[in-house]
Amino acid sequence: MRRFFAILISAAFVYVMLSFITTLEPFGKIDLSRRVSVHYLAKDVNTVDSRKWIEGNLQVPSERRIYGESNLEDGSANVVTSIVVNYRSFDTLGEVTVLLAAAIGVGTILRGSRRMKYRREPNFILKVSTGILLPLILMFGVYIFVHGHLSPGGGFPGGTVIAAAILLLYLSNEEFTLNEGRAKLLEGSMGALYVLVGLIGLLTGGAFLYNFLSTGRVGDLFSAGVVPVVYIIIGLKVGSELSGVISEIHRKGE
Amino acid sequence: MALGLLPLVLLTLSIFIYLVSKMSWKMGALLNFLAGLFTILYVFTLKVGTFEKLDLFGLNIQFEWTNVSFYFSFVSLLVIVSVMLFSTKWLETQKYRASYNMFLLMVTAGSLGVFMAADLITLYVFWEIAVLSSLLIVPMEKKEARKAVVVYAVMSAVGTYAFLYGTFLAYQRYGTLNIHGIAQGMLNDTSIGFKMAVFLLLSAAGIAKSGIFPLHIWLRETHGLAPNAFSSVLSGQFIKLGNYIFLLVLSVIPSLKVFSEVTVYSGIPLPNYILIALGNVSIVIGTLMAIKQDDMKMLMAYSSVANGGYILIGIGTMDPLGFEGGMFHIFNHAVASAVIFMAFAAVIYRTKTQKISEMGGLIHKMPVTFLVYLFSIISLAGIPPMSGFISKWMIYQALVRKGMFITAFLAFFGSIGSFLYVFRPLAGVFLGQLPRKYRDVKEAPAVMLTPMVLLVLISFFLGVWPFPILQAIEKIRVDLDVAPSFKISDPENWLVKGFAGSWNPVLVFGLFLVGFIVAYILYSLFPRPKKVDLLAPHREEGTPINIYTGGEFIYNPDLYHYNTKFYAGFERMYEKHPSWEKLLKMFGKLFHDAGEWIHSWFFEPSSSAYTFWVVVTLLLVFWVRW
Amino acid sequence: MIYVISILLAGIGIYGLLTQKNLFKHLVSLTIIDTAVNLFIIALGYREGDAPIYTDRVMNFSLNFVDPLPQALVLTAIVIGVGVLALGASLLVRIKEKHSSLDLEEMKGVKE
Amino acid sequence: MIKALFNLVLAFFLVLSLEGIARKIVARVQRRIGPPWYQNFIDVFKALSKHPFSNGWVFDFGVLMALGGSVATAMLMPLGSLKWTPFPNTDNFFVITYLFTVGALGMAMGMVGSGNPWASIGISRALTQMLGYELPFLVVMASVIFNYKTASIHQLITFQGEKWNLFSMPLGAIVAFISLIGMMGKKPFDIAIAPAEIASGPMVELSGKYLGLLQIMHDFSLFVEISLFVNVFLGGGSLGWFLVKFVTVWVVAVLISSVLPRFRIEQMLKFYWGVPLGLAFLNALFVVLGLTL
Amino acid sequence: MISLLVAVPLLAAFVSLFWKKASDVLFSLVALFNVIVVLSKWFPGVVEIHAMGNWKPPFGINLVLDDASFYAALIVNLIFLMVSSLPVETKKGYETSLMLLLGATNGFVLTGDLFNSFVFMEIITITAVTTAAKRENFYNAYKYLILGGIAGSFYLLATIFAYGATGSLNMAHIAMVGLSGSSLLAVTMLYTIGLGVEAKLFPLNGWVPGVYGGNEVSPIVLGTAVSFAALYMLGRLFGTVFHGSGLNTLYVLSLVTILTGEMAALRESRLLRTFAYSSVAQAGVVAAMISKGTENALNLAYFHLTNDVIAKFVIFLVAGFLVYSYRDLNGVFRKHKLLGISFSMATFSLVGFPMFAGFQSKIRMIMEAFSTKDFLFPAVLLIATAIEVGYVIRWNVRLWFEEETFEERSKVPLTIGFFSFALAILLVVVFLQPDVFLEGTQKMAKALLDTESYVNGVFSAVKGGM
Repeated sequence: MRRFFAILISAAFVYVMLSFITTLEPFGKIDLSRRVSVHYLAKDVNTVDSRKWIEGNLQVPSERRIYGESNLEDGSANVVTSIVVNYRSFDTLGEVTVLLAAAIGVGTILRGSRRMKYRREPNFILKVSTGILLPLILMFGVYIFVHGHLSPGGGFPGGTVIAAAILLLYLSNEEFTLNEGRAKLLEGSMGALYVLVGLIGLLTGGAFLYNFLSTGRVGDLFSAGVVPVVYIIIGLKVGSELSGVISEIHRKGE
Repeated sequence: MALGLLPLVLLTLSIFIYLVSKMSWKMGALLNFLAGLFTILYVFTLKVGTFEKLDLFGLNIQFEWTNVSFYFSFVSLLVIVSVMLFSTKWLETQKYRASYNMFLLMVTAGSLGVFMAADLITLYVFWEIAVLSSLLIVPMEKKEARKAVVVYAVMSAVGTYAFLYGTFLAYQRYGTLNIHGIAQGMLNDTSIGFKMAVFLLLSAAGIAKSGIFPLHIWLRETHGLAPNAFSSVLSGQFIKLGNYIFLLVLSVIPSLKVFSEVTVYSGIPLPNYILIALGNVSIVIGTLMAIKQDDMKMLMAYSSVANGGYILIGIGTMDPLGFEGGMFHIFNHAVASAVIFMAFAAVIYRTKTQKISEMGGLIHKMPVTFLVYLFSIISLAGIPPMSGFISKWMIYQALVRKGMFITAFLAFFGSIGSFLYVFRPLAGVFLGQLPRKYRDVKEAPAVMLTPMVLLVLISFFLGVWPFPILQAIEKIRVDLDVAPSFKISDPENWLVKGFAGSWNPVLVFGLFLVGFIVAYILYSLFPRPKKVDLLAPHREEGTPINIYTGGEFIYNPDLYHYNTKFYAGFERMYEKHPSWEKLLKMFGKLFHDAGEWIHSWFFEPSSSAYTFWVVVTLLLVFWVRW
Repeated sequence: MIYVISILLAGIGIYGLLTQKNLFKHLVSLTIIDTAVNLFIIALGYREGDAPIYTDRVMNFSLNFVDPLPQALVLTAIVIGVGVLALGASLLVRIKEKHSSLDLEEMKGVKE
Repeated sequence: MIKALFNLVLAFFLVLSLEGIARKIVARVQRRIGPPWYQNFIDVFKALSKHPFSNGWVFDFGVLMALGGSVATAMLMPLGSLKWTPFPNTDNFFVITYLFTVGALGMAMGMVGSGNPWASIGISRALTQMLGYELPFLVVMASVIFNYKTASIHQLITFQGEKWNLFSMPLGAIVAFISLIGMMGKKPFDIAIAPAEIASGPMVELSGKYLGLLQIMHDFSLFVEISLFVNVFLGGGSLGWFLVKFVTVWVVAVLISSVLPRFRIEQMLKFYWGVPLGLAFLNALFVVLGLTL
Repeated sequence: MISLLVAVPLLAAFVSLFWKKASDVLFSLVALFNVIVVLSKWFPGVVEIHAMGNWKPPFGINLVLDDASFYAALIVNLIFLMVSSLPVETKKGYETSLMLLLGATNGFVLTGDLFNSFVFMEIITITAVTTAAKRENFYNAYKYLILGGIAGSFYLLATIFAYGATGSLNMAHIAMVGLSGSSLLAVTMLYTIGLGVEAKLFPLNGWVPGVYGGNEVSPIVLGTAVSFAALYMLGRLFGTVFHGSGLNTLYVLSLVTILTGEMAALRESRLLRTFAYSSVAQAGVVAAMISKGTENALNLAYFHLTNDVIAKFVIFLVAGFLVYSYRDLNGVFRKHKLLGISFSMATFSLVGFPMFAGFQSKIRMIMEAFSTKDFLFPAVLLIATAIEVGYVIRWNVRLWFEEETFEERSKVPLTIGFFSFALAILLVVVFLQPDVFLEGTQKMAKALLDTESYVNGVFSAVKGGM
């Protein structure tokens, strides 16, 4: 009976939502020119007159070359990254904060609970292969967040990969424990650094999270101003944070 | 400014009183008394017709001092001041003396504010102040009162907020809060339904406060369980707030003119009739319930219900006699019930119980208390020569004149019934055999006796020479033009005139004297009696009282005092009466269960249920689209 | 099309939340809903065209890119989802300790 | 004032002798000889002269109050015409009725004050009975007063003129008479002083002059009640004519009561609140509709 | 400058991670700093924005400071200042979360971007859950988490629908373009659900009693600051962005909220939970007033909200202290006169007895409702008040007059006593001089309803705002 009603209700829910999606443009036929993203892509946010554009009496920016051009307003080849870390960097700060909040939550909630036990001894292969894989994984993670502004990827995936490495350590070695003090230190300092970068922007450019470095040539490793820096910070932070969470979940009881 | 200042000053003073009482409660009580005394004198100096607009608290507060305000303030203060004097001694039995003093003064201030308010918001403000302070006094002494006060709070809240709703309803339509303005608006208004709604909503406050039928149930417990001295304020003064509201809606808003289209019978419009009907029901319920109470304070509480009914009927007829009778009855009931409750307080002060069935024969120990009680019940039951008779006489005249026989019948029923219930404490508490456990009870202290005696004397005087107060009321009648030409008091010929025949209170009193003299002469002509010593068994064990009780001699007086189920024969006839109180209690329970249900359906359960509600809300919003 | 699928997914999540007695499954259902929403967002940004990355193959700005903004949003949304997940998991650990079960019927000391 | 005192004297002698006559009548009805008609005078004086017991001051006070109240009431009562009305300004019906209750209250207080449980029981019954008979009576009176727009007795008398209320509103008269019997405390409404059952209730403690005084009080009240009935329902006339009516009412009442058993208290209430009350309201209705014969 | 309101708490939070000892001090300092910053902007009157990274709206994220958001931020930060100066043991180990909460609430109040507000709402939820889990109140916290998660999804969906319809996430942009037809319906409905959870609308408020009743911190913070923020956002979205459409739903829901809340409070036998329910009811009152959508109504709504927040702060402060320091509450106020007096005053203000602030707002609300020919809301409000009288009196009587079982008196921390009493006095002051708040709320309401100047302000405001 309960299930029947559940199905009924979920079905009704689905129905309602379906009736809503008719209000959207059909799938895959979206018109970029009416969305803000078009200017992220065209990298002419500063030049366009937003009011005119909203009122719709403004031409769609003309086709022009971006790749390899230098000192555009945002130099990262990966537009998503440029949005995440530059145009909407504030969201990302919030996002980082969410992670922090969650980590702290996990910490405070799990304070004084028992250690989690594994059933069996980790076997030989796992131990050895960990030794081999660990550096590679770490390097891969670093690569991901260093090249975040050029290719898919970025701080969050990178950090996660690093955390995965830590998890691997935990799995392979019963005795291993992360030095939480250090982890916290790294985490905290990185977060603080992010905010500081923002504040420097505030001081130099008069706006919080202002991109105060030169943007360079699109497609180079050293380009896009603070974007890679921020991504590195985020990478480290996320890495340490998630490792912290992992170790929290494994924590010994005080 | 002097006018509006009075209640505010009293309010601020009350805090000061609190601090003083913290140091010495006697001091505080005395200051309270002095403040009250000062106020009652000050009230006389105020000039009728002074009107004030204060712009306090972001609302414009209007005060107006009319004859009505004077009359009501005077009555209230009379009661309150005597209670204050009473308290200076009685308070020693209390636990929260300082706050008692403070709140008592706040009650005074609030009531004064109510009586001198010219617009309904001001009235509401002070009303709430008075009610709130009373709410905080009631639970001070007895344990059971702590449940009772919640009922009281809710009941009066229902009334008050209905009143507020009516106020704003009127405001929205007539654009004014001033009572006269609203009266004007209602005169010009044509939609009868709207006017009725406003009328009934406004009178709801009065119904709740003066314990008229649908909202009367709080009186029993609240008056019965409140701190003993404060009960006399509650019944003697607080109910008058409700009567004041009735006065406003019935006569300040000229109900006869406003509702002239819906006149029902002998010139009385429908809304008045509704109120009168409620008054009737209250009389019946009050009387019947009072007769069967064993707790003397609760008994008097029900008698307040009945008397509230009288007042409502009297004013409701809007007949000159009825109106004046009702107004006068306000005074009489105030004084009488105040004295009675104070007498009870004195008795409880000595015996520590308020169950009639646990007492008896106290007349041998507290004769003065007995006498004041006796005279005030004579006044309450409406027997000459006390003032209570006059007001009842007027009300009967009015009813008979209007030919409202059912109402008249119920009024008669109430008045005869009042003989029954006022006699029950008299017999059970004061007369009869004195139980052994009270053999060393003493008379109440003089400080307590003084106010009672004074009030009784006033009532007695006004029973013999009612003209001063009658003229005061006549002024009010002229102001509110309720048949202003009609003359009732005729001091020149010492006559009180009804529409049908008149009578001469002085003469009646004279006849009394003659009767007593004749009786006394006869009495003293014949041989002196031998005293039967009713207290003999209290002195040494085993000595009987040599009175004839079906051949028995009394060794143990406790067994020979008839005070439980005094009217058993009559009570048996309505044992299984339907109880409105139970009904309302059931209603409260219903609310509680609804809360329970809401709790267990929406707040208690697991996250699944939450999800369920979220989705259901979405669907509702989607399909209903209010 | 993807819209419909994502919404169906959300419906499944709702269904799970409604029917399951196990708190952990509630958490899972919640993540399903999150995923559905993310999918929906992505779908909202999709169009035939290139990924919004300028490489040596795609050098010029034009209108036939996939809308990058939803992707950025999704990135954030995912991380938030992770946070909620972690917190929920840790809460569950403690609930299991305190009420000795995660099953609504077997939990002790919950009813007030 | 003189008239008032005359009232008292008349009441005293008239009613005492009438009571003696009543005893005679009852005896005859019950096939007995019965005492001489002046027996009651002897009783009263004997009682007064005896050596009494007093149960405390409230006992005395109660007796005084009772006697005083009834005396005061008796002095107010008109005797069938304005000529014989002591206080034309103050013969208001309500005044008289309520004044009348002072006596009752005083008696009740004194008797309960005696501390004897029988007395208390008797009083509680007496008060309940009052609740019974007063209501129909008051309703009838209300309708009468409403009809003549006056509550003063002598005006009522004059308004009746030749057409007595007995004929113009017979229902009312009947009801009032039934109530009158109750007022007089005669059978079947003598539950309050049921001699065999509660040792004649209120009277139980009375001895010597107290008994005497209360008998006198009883006489005065009888006088008031009957003459009230006569005045209101049997029109006016000269003093003699009034006395004739008085005696007839009395005799009829005695005759009726002498053949009836005693009601229990709730039977009594049920009775009064049944037919008489209904009739009283019917009467009131007729009056309102102007259907007086 | 305004960005600091968000940035500094976050910075402090990060720092406190590795500098545990200082965290308490940091919290107090941050709160103080924020209050100073806010005060330095006293009622700007104009719309002042801070474009993040100098990306002008609608492309970048921008914080908006107009009268409305200023007032909200003021209240929020003041509350947090008080919270921060509560005794250490009440918030031991939760300073970081509270700092994050402070930052997030500020961001939520100030932001001019829908998705950004979603992010901050999520932060609020997570930190709130963290605090709610204090004193092993895990199960209720968990339920709150799930419900918050669902609400978050709805909020996000609504945001996305708005994006799909207008191609932007910026409030000003959406307000300017204006949604229409079914898309408007969809967006408003989803937002009603999404915000309804934080704004405690029936029946989305199931979490409230469990969370507020669980420990002493969460009611103080969530019941006052966060609910203020949520209700502010309600006004902002429905007033400014959607031009007051989709309000009927809100009206109906809030009326139901009022009644259900009061009824549930009447049957409740635990102190904290009782007033949790009553805060539900009050939120309903405010929402109902908001849903009228006139300037006057909004003004009164936020006036009432302010009074309620103050009263609730006192109540939860005192109640939290008592509940966790005594086993049996009967007659406990005889031990704590001052606390008792302030508690009673706060509760009376809640009911709206004269001499206290609540009276002013309630009277005015009823008047306003009548003047707009709405006879239903006053009736509901008055009925609710009658019920309220019942339990308020019951609790006061119990806490003052019942026989106390002997427990030795536990010491009252200075700050608790001080704040409770000072705020109680403030309530009286507001009764005597309602303009204290009314002026502010007046400006706030005006700003909330004046879409035109909001849009203009956002699009032509001086960049930065340093």
